[in-house]
Amino acid sequence: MRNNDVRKWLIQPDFVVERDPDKCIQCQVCVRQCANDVHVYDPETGLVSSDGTQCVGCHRCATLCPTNAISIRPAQLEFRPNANWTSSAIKNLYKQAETGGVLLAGMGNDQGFPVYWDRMVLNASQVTNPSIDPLREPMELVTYLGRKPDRIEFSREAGGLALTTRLETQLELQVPVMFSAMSYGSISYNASQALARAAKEAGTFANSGEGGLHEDFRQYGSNMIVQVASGRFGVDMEYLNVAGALEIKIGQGAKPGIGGHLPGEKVDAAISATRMIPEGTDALSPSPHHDIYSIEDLRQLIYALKEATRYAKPVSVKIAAVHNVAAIASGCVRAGADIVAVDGFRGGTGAAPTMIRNNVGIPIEFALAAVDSRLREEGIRNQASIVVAGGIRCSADVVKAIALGADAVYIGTAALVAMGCHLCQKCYTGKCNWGIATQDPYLTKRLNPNVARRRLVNLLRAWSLEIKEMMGGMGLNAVESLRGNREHLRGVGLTDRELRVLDIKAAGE
Amino acid sequence: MNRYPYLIIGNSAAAMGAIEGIRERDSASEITVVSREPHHTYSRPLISYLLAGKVDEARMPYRPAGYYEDNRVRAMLGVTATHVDVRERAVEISDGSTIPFEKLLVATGGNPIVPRDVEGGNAEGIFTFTTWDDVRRMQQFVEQNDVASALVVGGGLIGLKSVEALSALGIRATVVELADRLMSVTFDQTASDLARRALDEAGIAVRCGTTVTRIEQADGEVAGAEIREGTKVECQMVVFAIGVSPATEIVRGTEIETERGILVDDCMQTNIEGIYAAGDVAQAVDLLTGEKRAIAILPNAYRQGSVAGCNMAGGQRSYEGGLSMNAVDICGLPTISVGVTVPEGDGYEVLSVLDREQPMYRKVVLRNDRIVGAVFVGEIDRAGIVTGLIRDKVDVSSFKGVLLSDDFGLISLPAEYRKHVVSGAGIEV
Amino acid sequence: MLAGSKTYLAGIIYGLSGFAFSAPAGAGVWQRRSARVIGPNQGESMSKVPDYKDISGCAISGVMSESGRLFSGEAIIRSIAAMHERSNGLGGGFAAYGIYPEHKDHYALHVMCENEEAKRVASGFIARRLDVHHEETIPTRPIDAIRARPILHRYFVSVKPGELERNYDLSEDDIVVEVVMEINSSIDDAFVFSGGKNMGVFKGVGFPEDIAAFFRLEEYEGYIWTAHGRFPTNTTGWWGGAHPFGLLDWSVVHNGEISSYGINRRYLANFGYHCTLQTDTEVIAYLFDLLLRKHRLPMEYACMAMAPPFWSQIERMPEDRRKIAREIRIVYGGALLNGPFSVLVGHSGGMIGLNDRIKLRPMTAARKDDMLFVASEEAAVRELCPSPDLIWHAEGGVPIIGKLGKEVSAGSAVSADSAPAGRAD
Amino acid sequence: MKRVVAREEFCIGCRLCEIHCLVQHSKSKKIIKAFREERDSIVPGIHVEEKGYVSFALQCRHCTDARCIEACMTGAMHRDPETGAVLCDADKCVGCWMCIMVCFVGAIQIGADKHVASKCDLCMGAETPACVANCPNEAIVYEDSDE
Repeated sequence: MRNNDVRKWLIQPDFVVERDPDKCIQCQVCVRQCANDVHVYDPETGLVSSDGTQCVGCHRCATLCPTNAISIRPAQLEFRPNANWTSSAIKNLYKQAETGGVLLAGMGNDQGFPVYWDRMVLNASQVTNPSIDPLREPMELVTYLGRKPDRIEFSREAGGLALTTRLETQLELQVPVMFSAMSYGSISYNASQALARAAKEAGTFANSGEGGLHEDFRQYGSNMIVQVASGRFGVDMEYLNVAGALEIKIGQGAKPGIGGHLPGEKVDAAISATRMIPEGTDALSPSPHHDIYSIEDLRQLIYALKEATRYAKPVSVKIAAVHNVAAIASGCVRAGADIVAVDGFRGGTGAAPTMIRNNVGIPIEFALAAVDSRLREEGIRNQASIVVAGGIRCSADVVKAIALGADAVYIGTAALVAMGCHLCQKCYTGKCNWGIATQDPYLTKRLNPNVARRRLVNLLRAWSLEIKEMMGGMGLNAVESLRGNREHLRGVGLTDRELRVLDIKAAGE
Repeated sequence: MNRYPYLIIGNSAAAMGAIEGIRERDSASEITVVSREPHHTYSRPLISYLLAGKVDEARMPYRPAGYYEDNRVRAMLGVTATHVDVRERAVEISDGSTIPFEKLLVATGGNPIVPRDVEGGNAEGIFTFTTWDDVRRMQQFVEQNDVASALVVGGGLIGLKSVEALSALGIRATVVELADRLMSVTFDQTASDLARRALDEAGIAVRCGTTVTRIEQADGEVAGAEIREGTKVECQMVVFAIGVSPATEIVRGTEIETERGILVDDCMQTNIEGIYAAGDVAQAVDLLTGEKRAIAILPNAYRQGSVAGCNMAGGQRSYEGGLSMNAVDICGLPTISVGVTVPEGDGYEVLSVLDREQPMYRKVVLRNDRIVGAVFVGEIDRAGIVTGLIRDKVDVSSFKGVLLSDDFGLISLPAEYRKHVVSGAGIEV
Repeated sequence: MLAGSKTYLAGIIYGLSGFAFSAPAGAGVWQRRSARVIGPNQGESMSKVPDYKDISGCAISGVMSESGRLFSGEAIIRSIAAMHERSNGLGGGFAAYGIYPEHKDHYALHVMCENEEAKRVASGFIARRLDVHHEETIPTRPIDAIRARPILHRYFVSVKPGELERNYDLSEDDIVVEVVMEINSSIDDAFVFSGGKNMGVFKGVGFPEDIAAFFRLEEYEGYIWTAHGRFPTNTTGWWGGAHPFGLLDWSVVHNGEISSYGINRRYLANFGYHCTLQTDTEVIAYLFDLLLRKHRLPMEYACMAMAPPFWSQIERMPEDRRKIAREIRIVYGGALLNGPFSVLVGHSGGMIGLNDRIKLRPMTAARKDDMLFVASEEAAVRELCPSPDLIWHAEGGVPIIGKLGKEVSAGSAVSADSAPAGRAD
Repeated sequence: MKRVVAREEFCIGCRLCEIHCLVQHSKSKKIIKAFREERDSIVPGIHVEEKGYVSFALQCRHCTDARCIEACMTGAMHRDPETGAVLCDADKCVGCWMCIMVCFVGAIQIGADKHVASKCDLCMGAETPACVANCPNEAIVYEDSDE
């Protein structure tokens, strides 16, 4: 038997790989591209054949096939229809009976929960209020993240008025979209580099994740947010001071309450040096920070980090969207967080226990509405910026998030998809055929960071243009006028209760 | 006196190299070419293909028609330069006039060697094989005479190509070689055996370790030949292809230093300022030994001419040294041999692989972990990489083991050298 | 800490949604009501998310003597009447400063009541909470065009000395606002629509010139007059909903639509302001109050917060100014008024005209001698001043500031320079 | 001049360059037809070398100082005066293999017919050579590299 995900007794393959013999030219591109050995060339017959047993549906072969000879379909073998015992439920049972282990999954929650972004619609101007054409008029997306005072004060001096308010360091974003925390280790060197370079080029921020910051990426530090997580990987004074901002990772939307685990086989020399752990050892992040068992402990860590960076770096606290997220966020702000990052239950991950990924946490839309409203009720909304993550798929989602009250969003999965990810959800196997979530040198070089960087920058550019168009339609020419402006949102198909939590009107109201 | 700024004696690869070398720096001054052959510059190695009928005369030119005009070259064709007057800085030509020059290049090439002591060597039907006119003479002879078989004396490059050409004309050919193997300068015994088999399959008889001792005549024409051990070979024509010697007669008796050929420095200049030599006539430095040696092969000729031309036009370019090498397709069997292939003396290491069936033969000769020679027979596609390693004197100790493997390629080389070759040396960044 | 202070809770302006919704449907036309078309579904649940948009085209005009010279209301009436076509008869109003010199130290509460009972209750309440130095019916004259009308009464009041002692954390202004809020929120059918010192708001349903005639404004003399003619597109209009809106001595007349209303309202909530009227004009008044009175920003910077320069313009500013502008944008992003508007804000110290930053609504200004004129249309200025010293179109985001006893601000001087030469006759 | 530059750190060894080179130099220029009918009669001018996880696509460097041109006895190997590309004129080439002998990159092959040398022709002046246009990872780029 081969290692990993091998075909087990009782388990049927997920996909059928079909090869159109009229189109296949036996060029073997598919053979060379599949890390799962689905395609095989037989030198005796001179023919390529496929066996879908190992196929993960990543589409690498089909995408590169020069004649489009390959199609990949869900396996036709169906269980007797059963609304309760779905095929995935049954297959999971087979797997667990076989292995006795925890089910693992990559990427975010893929279950059929409602997507609330899709139940909110945006406004546009008609007649009484001119829409603004972003191609002809300025349209401002510049966003500043960080703690802001309630007011600005002046003192009268001989020469006139002098500013006495000293603004704390703010992160300047040319577009209110940042790249989520994805550690070097969970993703490849090339992917990390592409994210960092794209952030710099687009005038936004990438997040190191909890795996430290590779020496080569320190040059992008001014466009990096570096994480301090429960494992404290790669944290030292240089790491903290090279970054634009720091982020204490309390939780992650894909697996609230769970730590991380980078298997030792991925900890090569470079990752070992970056994470500051011995080569080949598992990198284990504990579930909680063992020095944070309560809010006052968080305050201590926040101020320890501020002290370490001479109060020159904003400190973000990233939390997973859980039931009482508003109160937690409020606590974080009062503990000194300059940015609160909230990660919804659709947030991605390299690996999470399937049960947790699919069942823990709440939708980011509700979490955001609750947090923004709560901070305003408490009169502390100015004191911290809100960044949301977890399932932002398009520019309209960004606009809706900002209208609900976010200062900016993090995109993780969307960024990976821009780089080529096909959401096969097998990140945890280390055999990412797209060269993203892998450390295998044969696979990592498939991601040319120059290409990936350009694609990420393009994505942000495209989204910026779309955001500007949508804002212009609403008659707004500065993103701060969209932020928290829920009057521009209407709900469709939402219950009164949901409308109330989101604090938006129903369409037609 | 009106001196010719550039005077070139010769009209082949070295001369073309010189013209092109001069023209890179000086597009104005006239260049004068003097050639004893009446032809537009033509490809000398093509004569065997011409004889074999594989190419027609239209394909003979080495450079296109109009080349002289385009490059402002005054071509004096069919004119023999007889002597270089070093003191007057002028060249005497066959009609008695002289051409004064500012810069002179002697690129007179080589003269075919004909043994003087062969009995019957004055018969009709004995040829050498180095010029277009040789082909015409042979064609004429073959047309006018009933030539059923021929003897080629010399199993080197010219010998093999001529025997192949004769064979292609339907003439049963025999080749005799004094040495114990074909291509004795660059082939080892194994390569020779493989070549011999290819010739055999083409119906060409090969006798090594012997040479012609007597040519029989009938009515003044060749009627057969006797080789050393007394064996008689039936033939109606004989081709002497036992090598060329540098055509140095033009400088004989002058202050210009010669050994076998005209001695030149690494600028291709003779001991006389402003007088250069290049090509088969020149004796330039050997890349591997550092000694001066005449290596009569076309790639060296062109490069030497090009270096000379550059320097004649006031440039600064030096010749890195010649490398003895040959590529020859022997009756469909491609072969490449470079440098020292049959080492003599200590300190050499020889690696080889052989598959007689294919046939495929690869061999490299190393000295001090540097490749100094190589032979490729059958599969030659990656031979140039080895030539490069020889030329660049690369330490191959780290990849010696894969030099002869089937998938040997640039990928087998150390990354640094590989990148230098792929993105550096090739495009001279 | 402003948050949580009891002062600026609901109903700081003279109107309260809770009160409005408790009024019976079909009440008198002057009554407070939702700005949306009243229908059978006007129930509890819908009241929670009131429409804010006062979708309307409008005319505004203002005249000021910077030297404080008093002049009759006749001028502003002519000016606003010149823009008759910009109104549709569903609302008109005026604010006048300097009109009560004999009561200048007392707050002048203008109260509208639907019936005598309401007036009796309101009068009693005022008398209990405040010292009433004088009260009278607001003089009016019958006008054909004005059919339904409330009882209109005014009180000249001051805070009882004991009140200040009992509420040590409140100013006199705060207490007056609190009293007004209580009347508006808890006394049925009574509504205080003006409450500053030595100034008054006069407004109602009708064309502005009819409202002026009704209130006999030509008989008053003031040093600042602002006027508003309303063109609502989706409401029957009500007396209290007409412009100007007043808060203490702030008055706001506004033409436009604030697309950023949703965030401006929530931003103000952060500071304890709870917008309850169904109009975006309300946020403008609150923002002026917040930025000028509470945050003590200089007028120029308060205006910059509301209509800030673009980042690209900030980049080009001299360093000192760039730093200030940058901080203002970062800190006061929620105060940015986005969308088309022209607004005239009056206060006892002067008058401010402000356009949105890309000037999507018209506003023309002119100066002659000590007079400052600002109006939606040049015609309305020329009506009063055929040959101004300077006349110019206000630039987006550049405030026109009239200060009592001062020169016209630097901001408008810049604009004057850029005015076409032919206009400066 | 513009040259094709290989970036081995991004070569994924898919050999799409070879495939598209073959198609480009086929008569039909249609991939399936080219592979069905001409696969054995075309030697791609680009060749992927692979060893372990390292691979790169190799083709003629179109050297400024081209030894193959010097070594060519027939003048078949020449430089295109317009594009600067080193081209082999199949009508002139007689298959002596001198060019192969001197090409230290190993970028010239014996053609499929065994009689003439075969090499990259930069798609005869195309704006982007087929190999570059079809490389999925930009591991070969066509860029100005004048020294």
